[in-house]
Amino acid sequence: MDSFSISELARGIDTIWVLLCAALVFFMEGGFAFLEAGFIRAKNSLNIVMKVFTDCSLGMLAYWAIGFAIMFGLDRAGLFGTSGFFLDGGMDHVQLRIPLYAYYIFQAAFAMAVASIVSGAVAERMKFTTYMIFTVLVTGIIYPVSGHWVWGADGWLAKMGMLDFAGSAAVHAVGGWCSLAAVIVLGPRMGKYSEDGSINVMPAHNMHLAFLGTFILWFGWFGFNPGSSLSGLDMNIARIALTTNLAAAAGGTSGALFTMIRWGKPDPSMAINGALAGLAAITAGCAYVSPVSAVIIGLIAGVLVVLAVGFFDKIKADDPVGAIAVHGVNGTWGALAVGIFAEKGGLLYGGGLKMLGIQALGVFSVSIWAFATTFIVFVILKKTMGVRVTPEEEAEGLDINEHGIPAYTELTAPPIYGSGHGHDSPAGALSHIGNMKI
Amino acid sequence: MDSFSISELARGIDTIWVLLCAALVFFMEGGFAFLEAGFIRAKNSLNIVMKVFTDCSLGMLAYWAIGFAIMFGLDRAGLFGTSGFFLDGGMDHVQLRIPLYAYYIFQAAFAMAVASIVSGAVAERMKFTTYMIFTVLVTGIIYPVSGHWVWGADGWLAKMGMLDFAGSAAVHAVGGWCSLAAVIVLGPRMGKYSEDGSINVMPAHNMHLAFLGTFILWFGWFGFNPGSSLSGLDMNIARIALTTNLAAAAGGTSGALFTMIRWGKPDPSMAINGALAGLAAITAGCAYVSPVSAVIIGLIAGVLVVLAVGFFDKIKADDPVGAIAVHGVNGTWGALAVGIFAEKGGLLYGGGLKMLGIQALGVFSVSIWAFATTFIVFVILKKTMGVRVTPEEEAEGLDINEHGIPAYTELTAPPIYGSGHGHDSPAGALSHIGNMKI
Amino acid sequence: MDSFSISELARGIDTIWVLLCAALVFFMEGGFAFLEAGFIRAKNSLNIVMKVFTDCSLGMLAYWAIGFAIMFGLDRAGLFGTSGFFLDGGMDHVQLRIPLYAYYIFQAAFAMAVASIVSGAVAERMKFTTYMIFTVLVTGIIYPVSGHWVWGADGWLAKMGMLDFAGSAAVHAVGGWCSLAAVIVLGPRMGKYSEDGSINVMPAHNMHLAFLGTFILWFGWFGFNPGSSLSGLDMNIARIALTTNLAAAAGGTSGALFTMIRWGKPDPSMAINGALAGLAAITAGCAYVSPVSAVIIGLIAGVLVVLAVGFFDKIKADDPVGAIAVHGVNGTWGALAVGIFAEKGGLLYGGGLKMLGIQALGVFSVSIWAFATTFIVFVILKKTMGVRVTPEEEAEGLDINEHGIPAYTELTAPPIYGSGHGHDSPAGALSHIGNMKI
Amino acid sequence: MKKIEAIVRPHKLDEVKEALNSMGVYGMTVTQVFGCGKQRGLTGVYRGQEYSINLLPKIKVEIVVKDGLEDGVIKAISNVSRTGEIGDGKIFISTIDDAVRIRTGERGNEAL
Amino acid sequence: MKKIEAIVRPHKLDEVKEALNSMGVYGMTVTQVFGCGKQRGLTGVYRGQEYSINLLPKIKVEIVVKDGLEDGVIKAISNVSRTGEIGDGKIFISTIDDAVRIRTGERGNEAL
Amino acid sequence: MKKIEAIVRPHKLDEVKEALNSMGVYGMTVTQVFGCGKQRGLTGVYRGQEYSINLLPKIKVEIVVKDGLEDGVIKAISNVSRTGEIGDGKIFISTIDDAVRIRTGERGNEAL
Ligand SMILES: Nc1ncnc2c1ncn2[C@@H]1O[C@H](COP(=O)(O)OP(=O)(O)O)[C@@H](O)[C@H]1O
Ligand SMILES: Nc1ncnc2c1ncn2[C@@H]1O[C@H](COP(=O)(O)OP(=O)(O)O)[C@@H](O)[C@H]1O
Ligand SMILES: Nc1ncnc2c1ncn2[C@@H]1O[C@H](COP(=O)(O)OP(=O)(O)O)[C@@H](O)[C@H]1O
Repeated sequence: MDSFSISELARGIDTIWVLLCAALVFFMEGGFAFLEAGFIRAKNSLNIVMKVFTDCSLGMLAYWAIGFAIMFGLDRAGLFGTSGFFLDGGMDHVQLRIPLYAYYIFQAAFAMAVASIVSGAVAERMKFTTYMIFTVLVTGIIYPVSGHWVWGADGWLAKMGMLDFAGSAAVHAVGGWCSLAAVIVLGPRMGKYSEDGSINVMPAHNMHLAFLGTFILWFGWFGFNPGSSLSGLDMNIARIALTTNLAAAAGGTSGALFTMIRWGKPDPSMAINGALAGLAAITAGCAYVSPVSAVIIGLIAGVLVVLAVGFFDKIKADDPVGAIAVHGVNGTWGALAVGIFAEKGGLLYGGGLKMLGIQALGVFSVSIWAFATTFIVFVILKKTMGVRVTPEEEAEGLDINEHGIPAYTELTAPPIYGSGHGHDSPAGALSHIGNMKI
Repeated sequence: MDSFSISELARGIDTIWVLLCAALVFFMEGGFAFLEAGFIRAKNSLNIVMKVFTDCSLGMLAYWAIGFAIMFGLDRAGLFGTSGFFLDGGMDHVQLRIPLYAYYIFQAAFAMAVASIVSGAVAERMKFTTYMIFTVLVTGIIYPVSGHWVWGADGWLAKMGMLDFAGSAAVHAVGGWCSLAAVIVLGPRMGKYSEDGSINVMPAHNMHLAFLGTFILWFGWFGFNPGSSLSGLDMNIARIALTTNLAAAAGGTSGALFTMIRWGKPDPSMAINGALAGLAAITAGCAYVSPVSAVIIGLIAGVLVVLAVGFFDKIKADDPVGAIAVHGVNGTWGALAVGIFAEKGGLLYGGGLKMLGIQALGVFSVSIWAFATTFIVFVILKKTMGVRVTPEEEAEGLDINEHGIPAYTELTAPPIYGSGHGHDSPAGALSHIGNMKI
Repeated sequence: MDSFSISELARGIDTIWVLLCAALVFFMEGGFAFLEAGFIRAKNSLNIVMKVFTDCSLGMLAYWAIGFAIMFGLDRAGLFGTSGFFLDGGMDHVQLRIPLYAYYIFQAAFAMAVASIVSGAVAERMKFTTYMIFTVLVTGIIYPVSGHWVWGADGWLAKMGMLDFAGSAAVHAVGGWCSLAAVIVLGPRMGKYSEDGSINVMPAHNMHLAFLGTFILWFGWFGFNPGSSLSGLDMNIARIALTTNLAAAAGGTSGALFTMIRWGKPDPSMAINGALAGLAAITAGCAYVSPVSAVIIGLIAGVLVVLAVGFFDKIKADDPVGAIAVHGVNGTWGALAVGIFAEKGGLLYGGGLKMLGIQALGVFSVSIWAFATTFIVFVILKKTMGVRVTPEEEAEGLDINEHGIPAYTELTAPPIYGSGHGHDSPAGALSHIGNMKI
Repeated sequence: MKKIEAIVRPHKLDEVKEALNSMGVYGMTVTQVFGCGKQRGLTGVYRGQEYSINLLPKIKVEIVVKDGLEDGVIKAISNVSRTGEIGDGKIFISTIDDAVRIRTGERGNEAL
Repeated sequence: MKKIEAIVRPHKLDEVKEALNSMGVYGMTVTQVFGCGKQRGLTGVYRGQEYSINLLPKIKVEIVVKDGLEDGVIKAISNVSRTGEIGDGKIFISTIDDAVRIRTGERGNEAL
Repeated sequence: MKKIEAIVRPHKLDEVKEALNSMGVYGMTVTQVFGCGKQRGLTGVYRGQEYSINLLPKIKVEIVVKDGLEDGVIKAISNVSRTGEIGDGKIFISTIDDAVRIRTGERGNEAL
């Protein structure tokens, strides 16, 4: 048998750790796909899975060709990387114990995640071909540039000391605020808001799919956060795994309880969003905060997400899956929370406002970048190839029109839900349910 | 690059092993959710997923706040732990190579599993709010106390030498016998048993969901049993993985074949239960028995589970998913099987009856504890907040009543199954199927 | 705490790596099950999941009893192994750093995969009991024999220097060409081909199930290929993970784009098949080719699979899930691609035709073996117990006839698709869709 | 011949079927429908928005019988379907001109 | 009494319902159906094979009203369901002999 | 006008449709229903308990034609749907008072 040096063993430990975590983060794409598909109407649900699948396929190629280089290549003015296109050399400045290829695979899964966050927000109306272009741009350029600021060698935010361990800002806030810009340019789904201003409910067509996506995402976060250590020898990974899970549990709990207190019943879709909000929020601070702080961050995230869903609905930013509320709002909250709860330098630990200020500047900067570039890209795409399917296609469903086949060909899908004008139902109607027999 | 000591490397290996196994065991919650949802009727299937989700969120918090301390804290009289609440110190007596936080995450997934076993048995009729209370109690107190006996530092069964490697007794028997108590207090689902004593079939509404749950559970068991070594340097993990898989395969095979011989067709729901029964049964002995013994244990489990499902139906303990048969009966069988098949000390290896006696005492004790405490808790909950939804809510479905939305809003669910009074179908009816054209 | 030697640490690293990869490869069985179930009609979809489940249970036992011994046991004339039945000794000649049991578990998952590939091709018409016999034969004998040639100690192809890292030939081509033989003996599904020679469409009943299977398979491939290193200390695992993912991404991309160019819409079922084709094709060369080569191999695979699906439909080899096109054609392509792209010895790297010749001989030999033995076995089974359900059972569905219960008991499944005689639809019909309102 | 179309609560289907069988009526066709009438539906909250499920699931049972049998059938269905709460359903009776048993080609009352 | 059976596009259901409610008609029964007529279906391509979806999803709304009300109902449904494109649907009118309200046993017009 | 309601085996739908098309009848409405009649259902075993699937899936095809065409339609449907085994189905014929084509407002035979 061969004999190994200590550093070879260390390298092996770190490499298998990162590769297995990369597998978990990759699997999150399935999570996004089914979460989003479950939350929307059946007639568009195949289209969204195809979009997420495009993130995995075309998006992975774009990140390989250019995104990774822009994010981690040799720095230009703290703003973007310039070397390492097609993984073809130019990465010697990256000092890693693990092979570069392993680093790429792990990072690629993050880039896809950003695209997949947006896919949910634009569901049920965005053209597939335009989405392909956008996926290339977001994984190839938009995410990598701001990612460089935070995580790149000599990125300007990195140099200022911004802490964003696994990407509440770099991944989630970016994905969430890209989503908001996209949704504004696209406009709401037909029939979502009535002329009288009332909001119509378009219920999740299959909550089991949505929960499947949620369990996969939570499972994948075991790779997302702990894997970002890039080392299995960093014993902080145990804390990271712990804070990640506690924040998720706390967010799921507060999301369920808050809806129960407010509307009488725990809303499963909000319990889901709450747990994911907790996860998005803890992603920056998982390596720096205590378990108790993680629980607090998660509890707040679970309430924030419910309020934010309501807020974005009110301003008619139609986001069928809550991507803006989960990733935008809670990615931002998570980045700020580091400035409050970090055991080294956080406000509550006597660090004053300095770190909080840097965190705020950081998350603000990447969010503006994400929002602005996506807005411009969407406006250009709208003027050129168009971003939205025709009203006829939207009425019939994107699946049959864009892919020639619906998601379910044998299971029928009748419209049992009325348009649900919330306003004309007497407030007390809920109390009658107990008496009804169907 | 840093340089590491041998013990740091060993620690790293063990930690990534335990964290990745914890991820697998966590993912089993998705397995429970979909197995159970698939096995029951559509109208209650979202409610059960929400209950499992509550195990993951609220249950994880309860185990963090109190459960872990009661289970692994400083011992009081061999009966329960007393230190380490909120993971805040008090665990110095636990001698581990891995960080305490990693140990917690791994153990927390076991606590959730116990609660999720019960959620299946009480499906389709238990009130959600009451279930929340129960989840806190089972993850916070009931499971940790008996868990302390078996696995705690100085637990009384641990000191007697009881062997329960990954918890056939501590997890599965406890979950299964909690379920029986819960089911007895709750009573059967409306319409399950006719007044004339006949048993009505309520078929699984979605077998694909049930199989999805099964594949996830089996996958997760790669973490459940091998991960319980708590060390990737313990080469016994290879044997553990092997015996675990062989027992599952054997249980799945005998469950399918036994139903095929007995009723003419291999019943997929029993093949599922058979594999899970094999897994529950090998969980105690996976580290101690030979591959051939694992196959025998699994083959027996696959038959036992079929008989047990019939038995509990006969005594009108209505368990829609077979939780009592899988976890209660086969967790018990697995704990006893160690006394028979253990290579060191088992009856068949010349160890006489001593070990078998200890195993029997152990599994008997934890089962009584689980049954009795759950029974008392359920009776108190019944007298106070109520354990069961109203008959109207049960008829309409728990999903719409307890969460305001059904699992499927577009896919229709007509009642194509008659009430299926087994007794008025001529025995020979099966033979006509071949001639029928639909 | 214990102290460890360097070699114990190395052993630990390799063992946890292989066990966790084995878990991933095992989980691929769920992937096969749902991919196949989603691609076929609802009425037969439970039957196919049961068949895959049988691969996991009965198939795993058969590989344990005889398959592993025939594959890796002491060599007889380069043709098959002769020792190690029931994992009971006789494997001392296998020089591994990991425990033998870990090696078995990893390999067993490959054997099941071969059976599960075939299960898809024979879907919707093959008798369950006959399938049980076939599973035992394929996991116990057919796959192990040709596997021995390629991977066994002193297998004749191994000795010639054939390179098939993780089994494009040994697993995928074997599974694919077994499928072709099986399909030829079985004949097409009733109604698939009209008397006038036209091909009728039988659309996937649930594309979400199919995508779920796909995400699980892709996820599992993180274990399939990198895990085949059998060592976490082999730093080539990073390249293997990279080439594997790039080929999958490229195959998914070209499958989608090619159908979009050819028929106007990206076909999700072909995007799926494209990604899987890329994976099957890179499996031989993942350890030997550059990232750019992996992308090229994948891009070709994604086109090849679309052409191959059309070809096999034309010759009336009815394969409902595209198993022959994905695994047979692209497994073969992948084995040949090593001879072209391998950095050491490949045609493009100045190696001339020698390696390509060996690769061709290798994949040709195992394919002939797979095809011929399966053909003979199927003919014998047809003459004895029968391979096909009765026409009545086929019309009603295999689920209700072979298992007594359908996959969905509450979700209705009406036949909204006409028989789809492609020929009588005017070619321009597609252009009308934009005007239609449903 | 008369066609009786009864719209009843889904969970009453079994009882309706048994009541008909016990009076010797076996032929029937069942459809899943959604209905509203006096029963106005229920209100849920999803993601903070109230919505109304105003079409409730019902079962339609169609039975064609020879003239004169309709009153017995109506009574049998009514008896088992009545709960006294709004939403119990309706029965509509209409005239059928002819019937055909496909298997044999029989027509009229012979075909029922 | 008259039965009005309207076969309309699925996404028109809400408007039909509201139009009926606003003229005081609340009782109706809705069924998911598939239809073809002048509208011949659409063609897709799946795995390289063309196929036609020749039965398109439609919604059938059945309303029983007392004699004389049918024309108002027909007009209301027609108005909101018309797009002018092929596939707008059909309305069929037939005679109902009697109706029963299961809850109370009322018959005839009282039962509607 | 006459309404022909044919209840047939699900896998006969395509043939029924083609038979009607080939005689120039294109308009029809299809519903998934469950039926029982002479054909009493089948028995399965699930988790050790026998149960009967006594409502079997059927397809209901409704065609409204002008008076006089009904016999041709009945014959066409009967021919392709007959297997000779119990469960082949039934056809019911009734009278329709009027029809409306929503798109144009045409009524009566013009609307078909
Ligand atoms: N006029 C009608 N036309 C067609 N269907 C009706 C009509 N009135 C009621 N229905 C059907 O009968 C069901 C029960 O009616 P409902 O008014 O709730 O019952 P009840 O009269 O007992 O209060 C409705 O859900 C609907 O399907
Ligand atoms: N003769 C008929 N019998 C029964 N249903 C019909 C008939 N003609 C049309 N339909 C139903 O009406 C729907 C709309 O018919 P179609 O001919 O497409 O509309 P239009 O007449 O406005 O062009 C069809 O999908 C079908 O369900
Ligand atoms: N009297 C009836 N009223 C309504 N539907 C009926 C009646 N008799 C039969 N049917 C329908 O016709 C289908 C076929 O009837 P069945 O008696 O099985 O056929 P057959 O008369 O050829 O033996 C049934 O499943 C049911 O849907």
